[in-house]
Amino acid sequence: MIKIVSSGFDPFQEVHAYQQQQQSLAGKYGATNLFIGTMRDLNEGDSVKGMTLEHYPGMTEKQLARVVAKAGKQWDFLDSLVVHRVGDVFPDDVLVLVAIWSVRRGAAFDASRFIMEALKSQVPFWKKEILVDDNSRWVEKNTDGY
Amino acid sequence: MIKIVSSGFDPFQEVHAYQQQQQSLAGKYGATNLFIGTMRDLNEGDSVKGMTLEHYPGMTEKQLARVVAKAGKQWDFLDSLVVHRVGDVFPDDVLVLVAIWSVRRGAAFDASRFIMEALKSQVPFWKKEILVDDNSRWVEKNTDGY
Amino acid sequence: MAIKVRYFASLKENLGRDKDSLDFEKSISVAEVWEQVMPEQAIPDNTLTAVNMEYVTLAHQVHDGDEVAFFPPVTGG
Amino acid sequence: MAIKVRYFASLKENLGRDKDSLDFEKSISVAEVWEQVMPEQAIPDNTLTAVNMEYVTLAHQVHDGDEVAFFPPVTGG
Repeated sequence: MIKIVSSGFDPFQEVHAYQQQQQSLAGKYGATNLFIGTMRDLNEGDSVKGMTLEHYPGMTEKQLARVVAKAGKQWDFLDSLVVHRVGDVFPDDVLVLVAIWSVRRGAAFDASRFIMEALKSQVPFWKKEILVDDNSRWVEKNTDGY
Repeated sequence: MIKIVSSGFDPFQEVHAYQQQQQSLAGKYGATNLFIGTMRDLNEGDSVKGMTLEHYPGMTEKQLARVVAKAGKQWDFLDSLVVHRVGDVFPDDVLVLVAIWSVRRGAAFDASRFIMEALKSQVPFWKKEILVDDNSRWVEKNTDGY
Repeated sequence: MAIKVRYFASLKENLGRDKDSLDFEKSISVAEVWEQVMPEQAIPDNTLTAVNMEYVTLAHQVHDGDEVAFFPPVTGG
Repeated sequence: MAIKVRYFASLKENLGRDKDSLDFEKSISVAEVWEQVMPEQAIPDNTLTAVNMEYVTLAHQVHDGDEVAFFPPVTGG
């Protein structure tokens, strides 16, 4: 499942609730990998007090679905959940959650990481940081995560 | 933190509670990776109805601490939590949780995976499966997760 | 033929608007769409281009009813 | 000199006991510990050996008060 949310969410509750709901998973998965991206209060040496996450509605969902489908062709997993926050966020807010359920651990690690990297380079979200002096700046580029 | 537990645990509650408690983490971590190992109801083609997890008390904790310390020398992370179940378990029970908090995502993925692989090859836990016909068998060897 | 053109993030801010409408007679490329809506400036380096929410190159031909988008490198996650 | 010897998992089940105590006069190796406690059978392939909860090789010398452990490949996680 793919969700774009405009208010705060608890990644652990999301995963727990989703897992409970997917009754066909019970007893079948041996591995779950979660990646959670959280807003820090410091970036590139500057204190950051808030951020706005812009996205391209429609294209975001379409590209996320493509990324998850690509992962599904490369690795054998049973289910996935991707949740991404948009709108105004503050330090310690969760920005993104990727969860993968699989039979064996390798696929869960690999698919989760692949989805995060692809999301960061291909899915139309943009971050604008608000610094403590109220100046704001666009984040120009995501770094490579490998 | 490293914990060996002899009764069921909810990995999401564990991580949430630990994270709340580590107040120095707030605003500082951008990445969290969780790996959760769960008991399946099928292994090597046979239906499994239960399992006993034996361990070597004392050595388990010592070797787990060493594994986490090794990961800490190779990757820069802020905190970690490892919880491993022992005793009698049933399908859908969580067996192991590894959680890593870091500034950047690469370290969280790498350290979490390293700890899982090292745990599975170096830390003295043993699994004995109880099949549906009540026969039991020791799991002989963990597979490589890469 | 009519198309919608959309801008996002820093590009939208720099241009001072988030969309344009464009009418044209023969099929044109995404690069030509930019030249029409933004004749006064070259397309910034690293600009990403999409048509109907799929990534395309600047050479991609645009058709009636298409939604063309220009935006800077993405920074989600 | 006195040491404790411990067995785990399938090895424990196959031997039918989980520990032994051993007294000896001069320093001996882990391999010799096995020979003393289990003279009737060779050490199974893949057996892991620890002294005082640290992995050691069969050549490791054992000292008074040590805890020596023999066990099969680990299968946790």
